[in-house]
Amino acid sequence: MLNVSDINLSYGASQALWGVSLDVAPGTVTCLMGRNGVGKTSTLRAIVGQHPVSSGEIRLDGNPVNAMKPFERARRGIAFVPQGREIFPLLTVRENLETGYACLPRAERHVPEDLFELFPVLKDMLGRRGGDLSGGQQQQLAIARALVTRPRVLLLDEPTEGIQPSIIQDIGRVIELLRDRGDMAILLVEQYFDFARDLADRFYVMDRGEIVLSGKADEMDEDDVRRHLTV
Amino acid sequence: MKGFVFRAFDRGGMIFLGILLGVILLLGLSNQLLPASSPLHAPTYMVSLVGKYLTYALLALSVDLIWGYCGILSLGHGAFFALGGYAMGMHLMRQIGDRGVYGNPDLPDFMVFLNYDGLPWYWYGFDMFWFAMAMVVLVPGALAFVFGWFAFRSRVTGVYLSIITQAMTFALMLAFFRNNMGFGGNNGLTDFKDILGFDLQSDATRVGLLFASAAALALGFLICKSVTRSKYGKVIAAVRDAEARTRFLGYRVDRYKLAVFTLSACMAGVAGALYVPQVGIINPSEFAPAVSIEIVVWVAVGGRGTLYGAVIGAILVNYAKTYFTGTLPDVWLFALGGLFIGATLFLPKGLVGAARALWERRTGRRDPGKPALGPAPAE
Amino acid sequence: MARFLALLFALCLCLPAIEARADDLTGLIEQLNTDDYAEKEAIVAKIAATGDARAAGALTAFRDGDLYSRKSDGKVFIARKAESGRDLLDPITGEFVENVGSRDARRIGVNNNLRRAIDSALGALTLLAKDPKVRRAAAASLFGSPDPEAIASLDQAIANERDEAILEAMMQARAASVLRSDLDTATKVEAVRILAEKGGRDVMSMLKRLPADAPPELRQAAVAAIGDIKDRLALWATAQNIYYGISLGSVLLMAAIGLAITFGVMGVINMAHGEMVMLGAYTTFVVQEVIRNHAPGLFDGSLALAIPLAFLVSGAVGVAIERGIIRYLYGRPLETLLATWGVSLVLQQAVRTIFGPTNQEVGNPSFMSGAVEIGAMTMTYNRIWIICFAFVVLAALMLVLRGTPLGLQMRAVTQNRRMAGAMGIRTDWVDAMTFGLGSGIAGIAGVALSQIDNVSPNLGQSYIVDSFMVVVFGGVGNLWGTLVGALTLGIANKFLEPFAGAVLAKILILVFIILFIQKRPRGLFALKGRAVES
Amino acid sequence: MAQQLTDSILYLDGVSVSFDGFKALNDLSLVMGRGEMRAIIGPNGAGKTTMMDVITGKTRPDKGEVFFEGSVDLTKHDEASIAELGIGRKFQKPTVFETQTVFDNLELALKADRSVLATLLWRRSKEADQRIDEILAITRLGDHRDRLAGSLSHGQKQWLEIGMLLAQDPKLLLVDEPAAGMTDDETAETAILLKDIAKTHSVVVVEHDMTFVRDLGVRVTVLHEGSVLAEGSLDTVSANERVVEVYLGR
Amino acid sequence: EETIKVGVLHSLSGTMAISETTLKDVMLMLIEDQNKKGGLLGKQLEAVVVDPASNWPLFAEKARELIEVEKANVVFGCWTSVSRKSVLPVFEELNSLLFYPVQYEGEESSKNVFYTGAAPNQQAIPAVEYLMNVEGVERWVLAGTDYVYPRTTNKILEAFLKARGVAPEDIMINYTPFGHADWQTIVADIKNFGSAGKKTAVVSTINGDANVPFYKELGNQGIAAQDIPVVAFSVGEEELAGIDTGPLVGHLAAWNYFMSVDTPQNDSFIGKWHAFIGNEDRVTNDPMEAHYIGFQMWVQAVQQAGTTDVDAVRQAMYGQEVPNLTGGVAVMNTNHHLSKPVLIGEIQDDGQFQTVWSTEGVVKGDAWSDFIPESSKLTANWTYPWVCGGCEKPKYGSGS
Ligand SMILES: Nc1ncnc2c1ncn2[C@@H]1O[C@H](COP(=O)(O)OP(=O)(O)OP(=O)(O)O)[C@@H](O)[C@H]1O
Ligand SMILES: Nc1ncnc2c1ncn2[C@@H]1O[C@H](COP(=O)(O)OP(=O)(O)OP(=O)(O)O)[C@@H](O)[C@H]1O
Ligand SMILES: NC(N)=O
Ligand SMILES: [Mg+2]
Ligand SMILES: [Mg+2]
Repeated sequence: MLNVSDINLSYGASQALWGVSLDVAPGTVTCLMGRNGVGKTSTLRAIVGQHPVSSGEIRLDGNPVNAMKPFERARRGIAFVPQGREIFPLLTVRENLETGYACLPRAERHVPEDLFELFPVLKDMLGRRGGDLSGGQQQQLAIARALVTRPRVLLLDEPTEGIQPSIIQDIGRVIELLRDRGDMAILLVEQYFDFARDLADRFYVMDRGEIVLSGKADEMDEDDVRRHLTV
Repeated sequence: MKGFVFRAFDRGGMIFLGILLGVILLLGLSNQLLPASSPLHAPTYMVSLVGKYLTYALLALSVDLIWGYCGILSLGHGAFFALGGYAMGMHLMRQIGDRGVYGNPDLPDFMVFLNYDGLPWYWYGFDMFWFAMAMVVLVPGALAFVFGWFAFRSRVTGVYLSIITQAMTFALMLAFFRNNMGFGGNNGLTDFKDILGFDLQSDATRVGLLFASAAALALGFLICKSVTRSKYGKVIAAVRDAEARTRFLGYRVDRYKLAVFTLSACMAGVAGALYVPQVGIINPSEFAPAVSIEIVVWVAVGGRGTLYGAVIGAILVNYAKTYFTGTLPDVWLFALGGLFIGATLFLPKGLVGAARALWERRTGRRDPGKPALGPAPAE
Repeated sequence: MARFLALLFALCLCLPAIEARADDLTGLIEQLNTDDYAEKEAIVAKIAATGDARAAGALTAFRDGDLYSRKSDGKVFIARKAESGRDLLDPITGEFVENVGSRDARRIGVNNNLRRAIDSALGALTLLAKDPKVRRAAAASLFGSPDPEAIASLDQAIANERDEAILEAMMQARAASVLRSDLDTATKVEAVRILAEKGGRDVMSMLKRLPADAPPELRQAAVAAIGDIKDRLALWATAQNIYYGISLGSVLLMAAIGLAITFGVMGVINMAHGEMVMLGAYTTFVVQEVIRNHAPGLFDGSLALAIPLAFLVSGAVGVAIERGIIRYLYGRPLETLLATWGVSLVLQQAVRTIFGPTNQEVGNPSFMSGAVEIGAMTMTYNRIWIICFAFVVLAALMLVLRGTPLGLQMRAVTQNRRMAGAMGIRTDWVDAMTFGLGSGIAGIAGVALSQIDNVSPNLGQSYIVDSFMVVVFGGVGNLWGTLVGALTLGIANKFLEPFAGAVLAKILILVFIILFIQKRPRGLFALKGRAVES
Repeated sequence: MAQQLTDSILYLDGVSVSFDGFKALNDLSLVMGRGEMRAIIGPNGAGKTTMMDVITGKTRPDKGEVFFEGSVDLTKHDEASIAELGIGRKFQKPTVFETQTVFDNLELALKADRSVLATLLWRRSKEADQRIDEILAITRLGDHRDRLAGSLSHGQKQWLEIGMLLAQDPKLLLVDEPAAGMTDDETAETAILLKDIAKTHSVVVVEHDMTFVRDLGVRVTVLHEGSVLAEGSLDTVSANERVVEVYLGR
Repeated sequence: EETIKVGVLHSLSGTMAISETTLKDVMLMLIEDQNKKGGLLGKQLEAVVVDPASNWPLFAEKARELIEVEKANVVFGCWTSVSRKSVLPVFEELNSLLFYPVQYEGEESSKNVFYTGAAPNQQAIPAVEYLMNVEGVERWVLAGTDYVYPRTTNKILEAFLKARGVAPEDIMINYTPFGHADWQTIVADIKNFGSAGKKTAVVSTINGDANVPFYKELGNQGIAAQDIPVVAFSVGEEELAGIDTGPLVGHLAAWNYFMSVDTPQNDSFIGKWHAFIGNEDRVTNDPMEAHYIGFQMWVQAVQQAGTTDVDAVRQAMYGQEVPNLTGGVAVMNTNHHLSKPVLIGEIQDDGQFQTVWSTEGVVKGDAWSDFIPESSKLTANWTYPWVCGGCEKPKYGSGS
C-alpha cells in the first residue's frame, strides 16, 4: 500500500536519510526502530510531506505522492501522530479532533464514539484547551485526532511516549484491532522494544540514516536487533 | 574585565572597523586638505550626509543589540534617539546666548515670543557642555531603565512590549508637540550657532563631527561586540529563544533585559546627540512611531543579529533614500518599498546573511564553532 | 368661523395692494445688485416688509447664492447651472429668460448677516404656505432668527395652524420674537415660560441675551428658567459623553477588526493594514464618482454598493500580498514587519500616483447627514450608522471564526501550520483566505471611515498605531478583547478630553495603556494557562 | 511534623492548584528527606508535572505550603531565585535553546554566578571546559558539540536537557520523564546515571516506564487526581488494587 | 547647453504631500511658461525637483543638495514652518534664496528667504476685525492644531482681542493634535460656548488633515454659519475639495487669494493650470498664487540685475511689483514680505469661496508682530548694508 523506495533526505548540508526503502502493507503493523537521531522521524516526515526528499520515490497504492502537498496526502488517507504531540494548543480538545474533518466528506464529519471508549479522559475534557492537557493526555489526543480522519495509512511516531502503562496496553490493543480490520497499513516508530515486538508483523531497523536490518517479525533475531539499538 | 575588553577585538570586526574608519578618515581629510577644484575633493554636502548616516548606523546598532540578540523588538527606539538629540539641542540652544533674534541672553527665541518669564527649571545646566553630555546618556538611559524595570518585571514580552514602546514614543511625540512643554513645540530646536566654540557652519567643524560620529560608532560597535561575545551575550540570546527556560536556569531575565535595554537606549541617545548638530534641527517628529519602525527596517535589511548588518543596513537604506528622493522624487517610494519587499523575500537573513551564505557556498566552509545565523526566533 | 371670515376679508383687501406693488418688488430686487452689504440688508428688510409671498423665490435664491446680475445691463436674475453657462430666470415668476456664459453674469454676494435677515424674512413670508414642511421650516427659521416684526405674521399663522407640532413650533418662534420686542413684561414672562418648556442650549442662549436693564420679574423668570435648563443639560452631558465614547470606540473598533485577524489571528505584524483601510475608502470614492456621473439618483445607495466592493478590492489585494510575500515568511513573524512596511509604502505611492495626493471627496448619503437630537444630546447620523455597522461586522466575523469550518481551520493553521497540513487542511488556501478576510474587513472599515475622515493617501497611516494599540490592549487573538478594548479606550478618551484637552487626553490614554499592560502583560482578555506558553 | 520539616529537602503540605475550577492538585502532601531519590508515578493528568511547576515557581499554589531545605518558603520565590537556591529541572517536553550550539547550551547551564555583571565578565576556565566535556561524554553528544540544538532529534534533545541539568549541579533535581523516547538500553543507563547522581543529590523522578522505576529501586509515590494515592516500594504500590486499576492496568 | 536651475523643495510623499505636491506642479508650470517666453537671460530654466518627504531634517539635507550639488540658483519650497526653520541655516550658510509661499506665524526674518505668503497681520487680524465689525461677534473660540503657527497666531489674536476690550472669559482656546479626527466633543463644546448669549465665532487655525473631519462634524452637528461662523486661516480651495460643502456655506476663510475672484489675470492663470495639469476639476489656492508672484518677481529681479547672483538678485527684489491675480499689485518690501490685499470669503456649496470683504488697498506684511512685546521692538530691513532686525550693528558682512 505504501512503498518508499530509495529516498534521500537532507537538512541543509547534512544528509539524514540515505536510500531508505520501506513497504507497508494493509492489515499489517510495520515497526521502524533505531537509536536516537538515526532518522526515524525524518522518514515519517518524508512520507507525510513535511520535508522534501532529495531523491527517491514514495508511492501510495502505486501512485507517486512525491509532488503532493501534505494536505493532499492526508486527504488520500495518510494520518500522522507526530513525535512531540503537536497539539493545537489554543483549540479545545473537541476542536483538535475536528481539524481532522478536512479529510472527510461532509456526511462523515463526526467523531467516532469508540474513540472515547479508548481514551475516556478525552471525553471529560472536550471543552479544555489542548495545550492545557498533561503530556500523556496530549499524546492520547494526538492519536485520537489521527484516527478521526479514518486513515488508510497510519504513521505513529513513538506513540507510547509519556503514556501511563494501562493506556499503553489499550493502545496496543487498538493497533491490533485496526490491523485486524485489514484495510489499514500501520507504520509504527517505537523505541519500547517489547511493545514493538508484540505488535509488529514486519520490522525495519535504522542506523545512521540507513535501513540496516529488516524482516518478518516472527523471523526476527532479537539479539541482532538489540545490537543495533545499543550504543 | 580584561577578557571583556579583548573580546571586542575579533578579526572580522577589526577588518570591518578598519575599512569603515579608513574611508571616513579619507573623506574628512579630502574635504579639509584638497582644494575644492580637485576631483578628489569631498564636498561638504557629502561630509554631513555621511556624518548623519553614521549616527543612524549607531542607532541601528543599538536596536540590533536588543532585537537581534535579545529579541526585544522596540518600536519606540526613536524616542531615546530623540531624547539624546533634545539634550544636545538644548545645549546648542543655550550656546546661542544673545545672538537670537530677540537678543535675549537667557531665553531661546521661542520662549521669548511665547512669553516665558524665565527659563524652565529643566533647562538649567544645559549651558554646560559636560552636563548636557551627561544628560545625553542619562536621560534616555533613565527612561529606558524605568520603562524596562516595570515592563520586564511584569514580564511584558513580544508584541505587547513592542506596542507599549510604540505607545511610549507616541506619547512623547504628542507631549513634545505641545508648546507648553517648553521644547519649542513642532518647530523644535533650530538655528544652532556653535558647539564648544566651533562654528557649526564651518567645514572643519563638520569634519570634526563626522570623526566624532565615526569614533562613537566604532566604540559602540566594540561595546556591542564585547557584550554579545561574552557569556552575557549567550544569556540574552537564550532569553530571546526561550525566556522561561532561561529563568529555570537561575538567570534573572528581567535584569539581563534591563541592562541591555538601558545600554541600548544610552547608545541611541549618543547617536541622537551627534545627529542633531549635523542636521541642525531636532523636532518631535523624531518621536513618530514611523521613525522607530524605520530603524527596525534598516536592521532587518542589513541582517538582524549581526552587528555589521545593522551598520550596513542603516547606511544602505539611508543612502537609497537620499539617492531616490533626488533622482526619482515622484515614485521613489516604489523603489524603497520594493527594496524592502525584495530584501525580505530574497535576503531572508539580510544583506550580511546573504553575503555570508554566498561566502560559505563559495568556500564550502563554515567558521568552526560558529553557527550560521540561527533561524529567526519566534516571538 | 368668524375669525376665518375676517381673515379672508383681510386677504381680499390686500390682494390689489400687492398687485399694485409688484413693480416695487421688481425694483427692490433690482437694487440688490450692489456691493454694499449693509445696503443689501436694508433692501431685504424692505422686501420682507412688502409681505409679498412671491418674493420668497428670489430670496431663497439669494440666500443660496443663486441670484446673479447680468453683466451687460445689471439686471437681476435667478441663475441655474446649465449644460453650458447659466440659465437666467425671472426672479419673480421663475420663467426662463436666457442662457448666458458663465462669466457673463455675476453672483450677487451674500454673507451671514444677510442670510440671517433673509431667513427671518422668508420665515415670515412662508408661514402660511400650503406645504406643512415649509411652514414648519418657516417656524424653525423664525425661531433661529427671531424678529419682532414677524410677530404679526406669526399670530396670523398661529390662528390658522391645525398641526399641533407646527403650532408648538410657531408658539416658540413667537415667544423668541416676543423677547426681542418691546412688548410688555407680562407677555415676555409668558414667553419665557414657553421657551423654558422647550429647553435646550439655544433657549438658554436666548434667555441669557436678555438686556441687563430688563424688568426684575422678567429677569427672575429668565434666571429660574436658565437654572432649570442647566440642570437638565448637566444630566444629558454625561449621557452625551458616553455616547461620544462609544462612537469613538466604534471607529477604533472598525479600524482594528481587520487587524485583529491579520495580526491577532495570523500573527502577521501587518504594517499595511492601514493601506487596506485606505483602499476601502478609495473604493468608496470611486463608487461615488461613478454614481455621481452616471446615476446621481442612486447616490444614497452608494455605500451599499461600496461595502461589498471594498471588501473584494481590499480582500483581493490582501490575497495577492499573502500569496506573493507573506507566505514565504511564516515562521519568521518579525520579517513580516519589514515586508508589509514595504507593501504599505508601495500602496500609498500607488494611490498617490493614480488618484493624486489631495483629499478626495466622499459624501455622506442623505441618511447619514445631519443629526438627531434626543433631549439635549446630539447624535450625528453618520456616527450612529458607524456604531451599528461596527457591531454588525464584529458579530459576523465572530460567526465566521467560531461557527464555520473555515474559522476552525484558520485557527488551526496559525497555531501549527505544519500539523494542520498533516491533518488534511489546505494550509495555503486557508492562509490566503484568512489574510484576505482580514484585509477585506479592513476595506469595509475604509468605507465607514470615509464617512468621517479624509480620503487621502495618508488615511491608513493615521489609524495604524491606534489599531495596534486596540488589538494589543484587548489581547491579541481575542475579538472580545478587541471590542472591549476599543470601547474602553474610546470612552476613557472622551471622559478625559473635556478637562484635559484633546492632546493631553491622548497622552494620558497612551500612558494608561502602558501601565495597564504592566498589570496584564497579555492584554485585557489574556489567555492563561499552559496552552499559551506552548 | 516540625522535625519532618527541618530534615526535609522538600516539604509539601496541603497544596492545591486549580485551573478554572479543575483541581490539578488536591491537598497534596509530600515530604522528601535530604539526599533521597523519589520516583513519582501516576496516571496521565494526575498532577505530576503540575507539582513540579509548583516547586519551581512556575505555578503558584492556591493554598498549601512548599518548603525547601526545611526553611525556604518556595511560594515566595520566583523561578530564577528558586533555581539559584539549587533546584534544577528537566522538562517533560524537551526545551533547549534552539539557536545556540549544544556546547553553549551546556555552558549556559553550568553552575556559576548568575548576576549580570559576573556573567558579562565571565571567562571560561579549564575546569569549566572539562566539566562540559564530561557531560558531553555522558550524554553522548560529543559529536554534536557544535551543532545547533534546534537541529537535534527528539531523543538527542532529551539528552541535552539531562546534560544541562547535570551542568547546573543543583541540590534537588526534578526529572520529568527522562526515559521518554529512549531505547531500552539508554533507559537502563539513565537509571544508572540517576542513581549515581542521587548519591550526592536529592532527586525526584517522574516516569511511566516501570522497568526504569524498578531499576531505580527507590521509594515510589503514586499520585492520582492531584493527591497521593499510595506510597512505598514499587512492589508494594504495584500490589495496590487502586494503583493497578487507575494506572498499571491488567 | 547651460541652464538656470530652479530648485523645487516640496514634499511629494508623507503627510505634507497632500498640500505640497500641487505647489511643485505649479512651479513646473511657471517654469515651463517662462521657458516658452524664451527663458531668462537667454538661457532656459531647469526645474530641479527633489522630495524631502515631509521629513524635516531631510528638508535641510535636500536644500543643501539643491544648492551645493545641483547648483540651483534659487529654491522655491517648504510649507510647514518647521521645514522652513530646518532649511534656514542652510540657506544662510550657503547664501542662497528661498521663496516660501505659505501663510505663517511671522516672528522670523532672514535675508535669504522671501516670504510670499501672509504674515499674521495680513490674515488673522483683518479676519477678526471683519467678524467684529460686520457680524458683531463678541465671543471667540480660538481653535488650532497644537503647533507654533496656531499658538503664535492665537497669541497675537488674544492680545489683539483683549486690546479691543474682549473679556478673558469670552475667549476659549483649544488645541488638538495633528490629524485629530474625532471632533465630537470639541464641536459640542463650541456649541456650548456659543450658547452663552453673545454672538460667537470660531477662529480656526486647524491645520491640514484635521480639517475634513472637523468640518464634517460641524456640518453634521448642524452648526450653521449664521449661528456660529468659523473663520479659518489654513483652509483653502484644496482642503475643501475633500468635503461636501453644502452644510458649510457661510463659514469663512481669510486669504490673499481666492480662486473665485473674477479677474482676467486669474482667469488666465486658472486656464493655464487646468491645461498644465490636464484636469478641469483641479482648484487653485493662495500658496499657488504666492509662488506665482514670487516667481514672477524673481524673474523680474534677475532680468533687472542681469545675473542670478544671489546678492544682486536680492537687491533687485526690493520694490518689485507683480500684479496680483485678484487685482491690484503686490510689492516686495525690504522686510522680505509682500504687500498684498486681504480677502475674506465665505464657503459656497461648490467648494469655492465668495469674497465678502476685502481691504481697500494692500496690506504690508509684518515680520515682527506688534502684539508681541519683544517682537514689536524689532524691525526687519534687509537693504544694503544688511542689518539684522532691529539691532544696531551690521550682523553680516557686506556680502559677495
Ligand atoms: N492551565 C490549565 N487549565 C486547565 N487544566 C489544566 C491546566 N494545566 C493543567 N491542567 C490539567 O491538570 C491536570 C494535571 O496535569 P499534569 O500535567 O500535572 O499531569 P501529569 O501528572 O504530569 O500527567 P502526564 O503523566 O500525562 O504528564 C491535567 O488533567 C491537565 O489537563
Ligand atoms: N530540523 C533539523 N535540522 C537539522 N538536522 C536535523 C533536523 N531534524 C533532525 N535532524 C538531524 O537528522 C538526524 C535524524 O533525526 P530524526 O529526528 O529523524 O531522528 P530520530 O531517529 O527520529 O531520533 P529520535 O529517536 O531521537 O527521535 C539527526 O541526526 C538529527 O540531529
Ligand atoms: N506656516 C504654516 N502654516 O505652518
Ligand atoms: Mg524521532
Ligand atoms: Mg507530566
